[in-house]
Order: sequence, then C-alpha cells, then structure tokens
Amino acid sequence: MTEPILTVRDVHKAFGALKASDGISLDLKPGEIHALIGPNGAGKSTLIKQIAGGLTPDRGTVHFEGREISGDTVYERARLGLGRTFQISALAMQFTVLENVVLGLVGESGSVFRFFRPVMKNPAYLERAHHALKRVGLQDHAQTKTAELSHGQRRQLEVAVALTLEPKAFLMDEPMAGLGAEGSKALTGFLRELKAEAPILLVEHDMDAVFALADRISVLVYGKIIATGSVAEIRANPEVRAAYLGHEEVEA
Amino acid sequence: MLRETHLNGLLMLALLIVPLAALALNEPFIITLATKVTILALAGVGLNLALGQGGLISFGHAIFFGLGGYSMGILASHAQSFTPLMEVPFLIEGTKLMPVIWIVAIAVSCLAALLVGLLSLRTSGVYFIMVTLAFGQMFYYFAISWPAYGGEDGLVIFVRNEFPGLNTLVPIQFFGLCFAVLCAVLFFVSKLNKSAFGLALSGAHFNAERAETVGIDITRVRLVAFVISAGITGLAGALFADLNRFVSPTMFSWHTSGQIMIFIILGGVARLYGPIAGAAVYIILEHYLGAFSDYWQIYLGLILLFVVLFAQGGLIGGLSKREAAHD
Amino acid sequence: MSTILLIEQLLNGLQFGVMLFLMAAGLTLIFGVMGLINLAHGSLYMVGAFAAAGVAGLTGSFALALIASLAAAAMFGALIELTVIRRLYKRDHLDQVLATFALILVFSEGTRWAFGSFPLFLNIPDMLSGTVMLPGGIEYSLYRLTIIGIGLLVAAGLFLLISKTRVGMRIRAGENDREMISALGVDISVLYTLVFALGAALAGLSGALVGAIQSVEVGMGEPVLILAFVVIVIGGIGSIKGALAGAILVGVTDTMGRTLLPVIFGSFMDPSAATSVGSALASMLIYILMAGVLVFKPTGLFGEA
Amino acid sequence: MTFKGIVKLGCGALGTAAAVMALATAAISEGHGGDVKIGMITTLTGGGAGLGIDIRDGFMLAVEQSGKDNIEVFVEDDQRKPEIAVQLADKLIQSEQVDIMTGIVWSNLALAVIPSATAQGKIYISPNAGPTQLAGKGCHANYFNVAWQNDNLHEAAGAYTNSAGLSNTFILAPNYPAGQDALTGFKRMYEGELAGEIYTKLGQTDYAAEIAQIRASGADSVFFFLPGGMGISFLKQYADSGIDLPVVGPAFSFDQGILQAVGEAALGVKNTSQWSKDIDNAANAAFVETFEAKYGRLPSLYASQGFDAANLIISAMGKADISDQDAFRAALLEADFDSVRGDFEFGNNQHPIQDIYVREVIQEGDIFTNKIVSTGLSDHQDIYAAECAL
Repeated sequence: MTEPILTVRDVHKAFGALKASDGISLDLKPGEIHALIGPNGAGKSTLIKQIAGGLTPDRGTVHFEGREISGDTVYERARLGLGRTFQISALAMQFTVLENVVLGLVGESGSVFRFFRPVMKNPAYLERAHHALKRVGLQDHAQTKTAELSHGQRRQLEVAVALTLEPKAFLMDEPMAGLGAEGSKALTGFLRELKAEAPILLVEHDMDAVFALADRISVLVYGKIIATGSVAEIRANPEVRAAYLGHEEVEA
Repeated sequence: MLRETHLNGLLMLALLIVPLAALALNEPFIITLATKVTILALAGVGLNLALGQGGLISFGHAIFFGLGGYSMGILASHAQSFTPLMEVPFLIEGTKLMPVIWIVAIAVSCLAALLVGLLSLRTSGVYFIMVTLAFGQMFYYFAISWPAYGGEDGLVIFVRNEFPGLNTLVPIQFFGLCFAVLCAVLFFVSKLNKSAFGLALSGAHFNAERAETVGIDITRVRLVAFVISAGITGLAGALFADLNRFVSPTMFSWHTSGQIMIFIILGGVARLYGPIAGAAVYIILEHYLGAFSDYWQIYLGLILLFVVLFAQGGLIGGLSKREAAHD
Repeated sequence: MSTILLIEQLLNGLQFGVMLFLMAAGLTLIFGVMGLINLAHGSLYMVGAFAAAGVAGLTGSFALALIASLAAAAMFGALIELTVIRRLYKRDHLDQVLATFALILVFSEGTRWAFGSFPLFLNIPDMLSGTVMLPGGIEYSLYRLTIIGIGLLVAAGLFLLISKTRVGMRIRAGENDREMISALGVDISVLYTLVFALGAALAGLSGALVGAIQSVEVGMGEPVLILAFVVIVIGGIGSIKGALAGAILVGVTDTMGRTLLPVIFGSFMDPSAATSVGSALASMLIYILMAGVLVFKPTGLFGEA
Repeated sequence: MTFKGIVKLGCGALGTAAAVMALATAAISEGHGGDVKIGMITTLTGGGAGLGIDIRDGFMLAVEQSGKDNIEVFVEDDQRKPEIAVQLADKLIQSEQVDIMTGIVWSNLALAVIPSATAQGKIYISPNAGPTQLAGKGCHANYFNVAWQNDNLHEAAGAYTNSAGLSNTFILAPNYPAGQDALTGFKRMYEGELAGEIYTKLGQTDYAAEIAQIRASGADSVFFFLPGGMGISFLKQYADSGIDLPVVGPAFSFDQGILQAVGEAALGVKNTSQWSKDIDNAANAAFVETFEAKYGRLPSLYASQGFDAANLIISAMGKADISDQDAFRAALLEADFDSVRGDFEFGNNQHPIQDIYVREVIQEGDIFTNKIVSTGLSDHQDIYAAECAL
C-alpha cells in the first residue's frame, strides 16, 4: 500500500459545547480523489480549516508528507504544497485574471521581496500563468478584471491559481457550487485528469459529481466520520442512508 | 477629461511652474507654499503605500513624520550648540548636513515602524486604526513631557541645514531640492508598485485569505510595506522641519495623522499622484478659506464630507473618469 | 502612602473608568451593530455638554439640563445618521474615519460659531454638591459617587436591553447577520438610526455629567474620544462587557499611575525630576497597557476572534 | 565648511542675523512714507481662541482710537500650531513685508517665531508670551515684551503666599516647559515648605487623584498653574471636594474670559496679575468702558495687553519714522504711553518693570470678576534681565 500524503489523526475541535470535530481521522493517498460529504453543519468547514491552517485542533494531529503541520500557518502549509480552492471564490476581485494567477506564482516561488523588477513583465511567470489559464480554458480572459468574470469562470480561475502552486495535494471546498450542469460536467472531467498530478480531498455537495469522481468517500455527521469506503460501499451503507442520503434525496 | 497619466504630468508641471512664476513675480511666499505642498505630498505618498496599496489604515503616521522632524531637530541643535549627541560608548556629533539628516530620519522612522508594526499588525481592521492612533498619542505625550529637547516648546534651528552645492536659504533652491526628492520617491514607489512585492501587497489587501493560500506571509509583507511607508513619511518630516526651521510635538499629534490621510482621500486613494493633488488643494483651501472666514474649518469639513461621500476616487479619479470607463 | 489614600485613589480610578465607559459604550455599540468607526462620537459628547450648559443657564435646573443633553445628542446623532452616517455602513473604514473626521471639524467650529470661543458654565446641582463620609473615614465627593452610580445603572440597563428585550435581540441579530435581520422583516435602517441615536445619547449624557466638573469648551471631546478608543481596543470592539472592563482597567491604571509613579521614582531620584519623569511615564501608561493587552489578545479581552 | 561658516554657526542666533540681514535690509529700505505695516499672528480658531480674539480686539480698539490711517494690520490665525505660526511669519515677512509683528499667545509658538523674525530685522512686540529663553541671553534689540516675563506672575504668587502667612503649600502644574517654569518661578519667591509638588498631564481634565493627594498632604494652601480648560476643571472639582484650603494662582485661570465658566467655585481665590479692571487711572477707566461698549463684554487681561501693545507702537510712531529702525526702537524703549496698568517701563532686556497685584475673585451682580486686594511685588523685574547683554 502506498503511503498517504495527508493524514488526519483523531482531531478534536470544540466551540463551547459544540463539538465540531469529534475525533476525526482520515487520509489522502497519491492518485486518488477522496470526497468528504455530510449535511450542513456537520463540521466540514471546520475540518478544512484545520487541514489548511487557520484553526488549530484542540487535540490530534495533521501530517503532510510525513511531517506534522498542525501548528503551521496557512502560508507555511501552502509553501509545503497544499493547494486549496474555496467554497466561495476567494480571489482578488480588483485584479485582472492574469494578476491573480501571477500572485499565485509569486507566492509559490517565494520571491515576494523583490522590489524593482516589474512582476507583470517577468517572462517566466507569464509563460506559466498563460499555461495554467489555458488548462482551465480562460486563455482569452487574461486581461479581464476578475470582478467581471461569471461565477463559473471564477471557479475555473480558482483552479488555475491552485495549479500554479504545483501542489502535492489539492484541498477543494465545493468547487461545483453554483455551476450549471454544463459547467459541472466540464469541471468533473478536468478533476479526473488532475488527480494524476496530485490527489484531491474534495468537499462537495453535488452528489452526481461525487459519485462520478470519488475513489473513496467519507461521510461526516456531527463532527464524526460515520463511514469511509468506495462509492458502492457508501451507497449501500444503511447508516449513511439514514443519516444523510435519504435526507438529501428528499431535498433533491 | 484627461488620461490619468497626462493629468499626473500636468500636476507635476504645475507644481514646478507655480514657484518659478512666483520667483519671477517676486512673490517668495508662494514658493514657500509650494514647498510645503511638495513636502506634505511626500508624506502622503509614504502613507499611501501602506494605506492605498496595502489597505493598512494607519492613523499613526504622525509618529514617523514627527520622528523625521525630531531627527533633524536633534542633530541640528547639537551641531548648532557644538555639543555631541552622545560620547559613550562612541562619539556621535550633531550635523547640519541634509543628506546625513535624511538618512538618520529614514532609519529612525523605519526602526520605529518596525516596532509599532510588529505590535499593530497583530491586529487588523478597526483595531489597527485605533492601535496606531493610540501609539501616536504615546509618542505625542512623550515628546511633550521629555524636557531634553524642548518639550512642548519644540526646537528652533536658526539656520536651515545645508546641502552640498546649494544655498538652501534661498526659497527656490530649497523648493527645487524638495521637488527632486519627491520625484525620486515617486519613481521608487512606482517601481515598487509594479514589482512582485507590490503585487503581493495589493493581493494581501484585496484578499488576504487568497494571498495566504498561495503561500505569502502577509504579515511580513505588510510589515515591510509599513516600514518603507514610514521611512518616506519620516523623510518628509525631516524636510518639513527644515522648511520651518523648527520642530515641535504638534508634528506627532493625531491631527497631523488625520491631515496626511486627508491629502490621500482628496487626491484619490491608491493613486500614486493622489497625495500631490490632495496636498495642493488642502494648502490652497487652508490659505484662502482662512482669509475668507474665521470659521473656515466648517467649510473644509463640508468639502471633505462631500469628497468622501460623493466623489470617490478623489480629484484625480474625478478628473480622469473617462479613461477608467474606457478601460 | 496611607491605605485610606490608596482606597480613595482606587475609587477615583473607578469613577474615571465609569465616565470612560459611558463614552466607550456608545462607540462600541455602534461599531458592534453597524460596523462603523465613529470619530465624531467626541463631538456628540461636546454637544451634550453644551446643551446641558445652555439649558442649565436658562432654567437653572440640572435635571432639565441632563434631559436636554440626552435629547440634543440623540437628535444630532439621528440627524447625522440620516444625512451622512448611513451612507458609510457599506464603505470601508477609511471612508468612515475621514467622513467622521470631517464631521468633527464641522461640529467643533459650528459650536464655536454658535456659542463663542469662551468656555461655558455648568455646575453641580446643590443637591449633589459637597462630600460624604464613606466607611473607613474616606471623604468623597457625592457627585462623583453619583456618576459611579449612574454609570453602573447605564451598564446594567444596556446589558438588560441587549440580552432581554426584543430590540436587544434585533441588535444582537444585526451584530451577527445584517442580511438575516432584514430578511426577518425588521426595518433595518430604522433600527440603525435608533442604535446610533442611543449611542449618541450616551455620549451626550456623559458630556453633561462630566461637564459639571470639567470645562465645557470646544474640543473637549477629543481627548476623551481617544481614551474611549483605547478602552474599547482593550475590552474588545463591539462588546459592552469589554467596554466596562476596559474602562475600569484604564481608569484605575491611569489614576494609580499618576499617583504612584512619581512616588516610586522619588525613592531613588531627586524629587523634582522624579515628578517630571514619573508624570511623563504616567501619561503614556495606558498606551503601554494597551500594547501589552494586544500582545496577548490581539482582539482585546472580550473580543471575538 | 568654510571657517566663516563655522563662526556663523557658533554664534547661533547672532549668526543668523548676519546671514539674513542682507535680505532683510533690502525689504526695509523700500520707502514707506511713515506707513506702518503690522503683522499679527494669533490664535483665532480651536482651543484657546478666546485669548487670541481678546488680544486682537484690544489691539484693534487702540488702533481705531488713535485715529491714525497710516497703520495697516494683517491678522492671521495660527490655530495654536507652531508650524502654522512659523509659516504665517514667513508669509507676513516675505509677502506683506511688515515692519512690526505681534499677537502670539503661547510661549511655544513665540519661541518658534520670534528669534527668526527678529533676526530678519523685524520688530516683535509680545502682547502675551514671555518665555525665559528670550529674556536672558537670548534677548534681542528688536524684541519688546509689553506683558510680562513668564515667571513674573508666579513669583508674585510666591511672594503673596509668604505674606499671607502660609508656609506649607501644595503646588501643581502641567508637565510641559511653561508648567515647569511656573513652579520654578513660584519656588524662587516662596519661603515656606512644600507639602507636595505634582506635574499633571497637559490637557488633563480629571483631577480627582491630585485632589485626593492634596487632601492627604496636610498642606495649608494650594498654588496651581493650569491654563485654559484645565484650570476650570480643576477649580470646579476642587470646590466640590470639600477641601477648604486657600488657593493661589496666576491670573490666567481667573481671567474675565473664563471666570463665568468657573462660577462660584472661584470666589475668594487670590490671583496675581499686572492688570485688573479696577486699577485706578484714566486710561484704564476709558479702556474698560470703550471695550465693553464696542464688544459687549468686559475686557480681559489679554485684551489689556493687546491694547497696550498697540498704544506702545502708536506712541513710537509719534516720535520716529519706521524707516529709521534705530530711532524707532529707541522710541519704543521709552514706553511713552499711558498703560492701562499704570506705571510701565522697560528694563534693559526690554521686558516690563511693573507692579504685580494680588486680586480676589468677587461677584458683581451676575458677573464674576476680580478686585485688587494688595500689591504682590512692586516695580518687579525678572531675574533674567541680568543675563541680557543689551
């Protein structure tokens, strides 16, 4: 068995009486898409923040490539190769599309403290940025202001920025949210391609996408993982059906 | 309507021509006013780097303006009285040489900004505004009650400091010097804005979470920006003290911080040349409204309110609208 | 220094703190609910003091003067909320700072235009003048005790208002989620005007109370405004509890610093120099306190992360 | 640096005179034809505006009464900011090319403006501030003070405290140079013990802690120097504290402009001043009457000083032409005018030698005002005069 690239071990996090993470363990192995699903308020966002940084677990550890990162800051984890996309697009809206991507490259290359060279004329950056934009299909929008992009285009840009980091693992928070059927389908295909480059921990509400993409699924309910398994196993799990899927199907 | 770059060019040209015309017409006070505009604009350019580009609303930049002023005052007063600044552990003499004073002013301001920044940047948003304001008050009270350098009386320097090759006592020559400094700083800041650092700083401003997730240590970026910004404002403080041949704790007061912010808003936030337009308008208003009414500050307040509420983008934004629309 | 003097100074610190609380409460309430930083809060304090002095001068009644201070400050508060402040809620803090800074200029010079450049007279009512003997032989000003009482009553009233009443629930909801509250059908703009007027009235009340023992003059609001900022930064912005704790902490620290530091320095320095250096340090003490708090709790003692 | 340059620097202010005299004389030599241009820099907005307005009104009243049409006065507002004052001085000297300057209220502003103005050949007549630095070694032939040297009123308060038989006084002042000078001046004359000495924060408004210390100190009297709003706050709180010790202070906290704001709390307080509205001479009676008639309020100490400053200039204009600066200065030095304070003459450092009175705050109908109870110091001259080389 291959070594997991990301390991979460027995993570606890409470806000007052609310146990948002109640002994969560999971891992992400090279080459896979591991989907994390669960009803609203199950503690997905809290868990993501403990993995990506921003929240420190009360107890338990997060390891990345065998190294404990539980105490590291967001940017330190990013520099280690943890690429994250956000639930709601977190882009610098006043920037052009290209500037957002170059910002990612500046961060990735660790060349923040360069004061004189015009960064938007750096050929190495431009080449990589245009390459990333092309991969997500935004090559014609490089000079567009990000605020003027459609919702779907912003999600594409999110992924493009994540790509520039050349991450060792992706952490994607509802990348399909707000995309139409067409957009979801395109992104599904793209993620399938992407997982060969780096495994993806995918938090997603769109069940069609999850079932189409995931190699493994973990179900989070009230801060606990109640089941982990293949698509078929999860579909068949009565506990999951009771706690989550039945509910979801009614809504759908 | 004009393109913003043309407008900026015109602005700098006007700032240069007005004092030259005043020289020809023998109106030396106009030259003094233009020098004041130049120096205050420089302070604004400094703050604008932190405030406009970096989104760090510092209400304490008077600290650096004042430190720059006192760097000049202390060095020059020791030179004037021929007493060394300190003898132990090594001898430091006062000086009347502007380049040396400038370097000291920048260094002292940067050092103070490093300390103030380390503490203040632990906070953000409103906390940052209030914390910087409170640090400003701390320096202000210190300056007032510290007797060694005049306390509230401040320090009078009888003769303006020297710059090799110039007679700084001649108003137009001193203006030229300040104008050259302003141009050099504008060049430096425009380079900075376009650099990787400038992008990271704006990125941290527009979306801090994003900047962090691409691996940028935003606190360090902000700290460096705060320090550079303070250095520029400190340099302006040293020049301002030389313009008046005088320093006092007023330079540290929170009104000074507010005034520098007003230049930026009047001119247009995050526009490189904004503080120049803002400082010019402010000085003109102060000069002519003051003659018009004892209660001129009411009018100043109303004009300011109008700009903040209805004319975002300030003067430069307002006068160069068309370009923005074509963008 | 005797124990009695020490206790009296603690009481003075408490009283100073309570006065600061009245200022800080309005400031922190307005920030908590509307997310607005209001530099003109000090001007409303001044408006309260001038209104009280004006009415007391005309009628001779301190009670009417207090009512006038509340009414005038609330009225001017509502007026600037309707004309200026409400345009600022969605703006960034920079615009808020500058617009309210501009309001200070207008208020200060406007007041000078209306009332002249000389300080006004406002005195303690006869009923509350003089001193009382406290247990332990401390002779203490009745008026200052009254201020402590009023301040604590206001604090209790605010806690009740926010935790127990419907209006309070709306305020708390507004604090957490503006969208939700407007979805609930509450007319949010009316609520905001009310909250702003309430904060203004508190500032006006403290201006009037303080005006009776201080100088009623243009610009009187500025030093206290900055102290109130320090208070809410220490306490945690948006928290009434934090404002109370911060105010008392600042009040006691400042008062004890002023009295004790010169004594401490005097133990190893020449007395004149000691008073001078001690006072210099004392004037910076609360800012040092603030820096200290922020090192350990960047969002203040009761602030949310 | 040339040797000549080093010498200039060494001489400090005197060196400045040499350096800029060339520029200044060019301005002076322009024909004036007896016209006198006066530049007044004073505080007309913000805190303390009342003082500047009084000085200006007193000054303009005298100009108007003189009936002279060859006096031109340029009035500028310094906002109580020294940097602004310096720039206004530049403006008045460079643009308006005034002959005489006056008006500054505050010592720190005076120190920022006067040395450079006198070095540029302008005559400066101080209607209020009298900082120590300009009275001793820093005195200047072009600098005249018609008010007092800063220490004077405090010295008189010290002398009065002795004569009142008080011997254990508690003293306090704000922690800034004028406050430190005040306590020094008081202690110079005062012979008793000090029950305590406190420096308060400049601009402080709450004095509960200080008052508690006074109560605990066992003092038999209190001397304080707290100008403007600080004094009002202190007095109100002191009156409310129930402490019944006699209070002494310089006139600044008991002057006409602020007494109404202090109210009964000030009644009975002894304060020292070189002027009072009940000084018995014709000039003073006329001044008080015409000032009240014109401005609708009683004149203050500051108004009297502004009035005297203008009359001093007017008296010199009758004797010499401004274009002959030496003669004009000599005419000023004679001080041949009817001062509203009675006898007035200049010492060698061109600061007043004058009586300083002890006044008591009284109530006349609805108005709180002062009456003279005794003379604190007669023909008093400041101690710095001896250090002045003039």
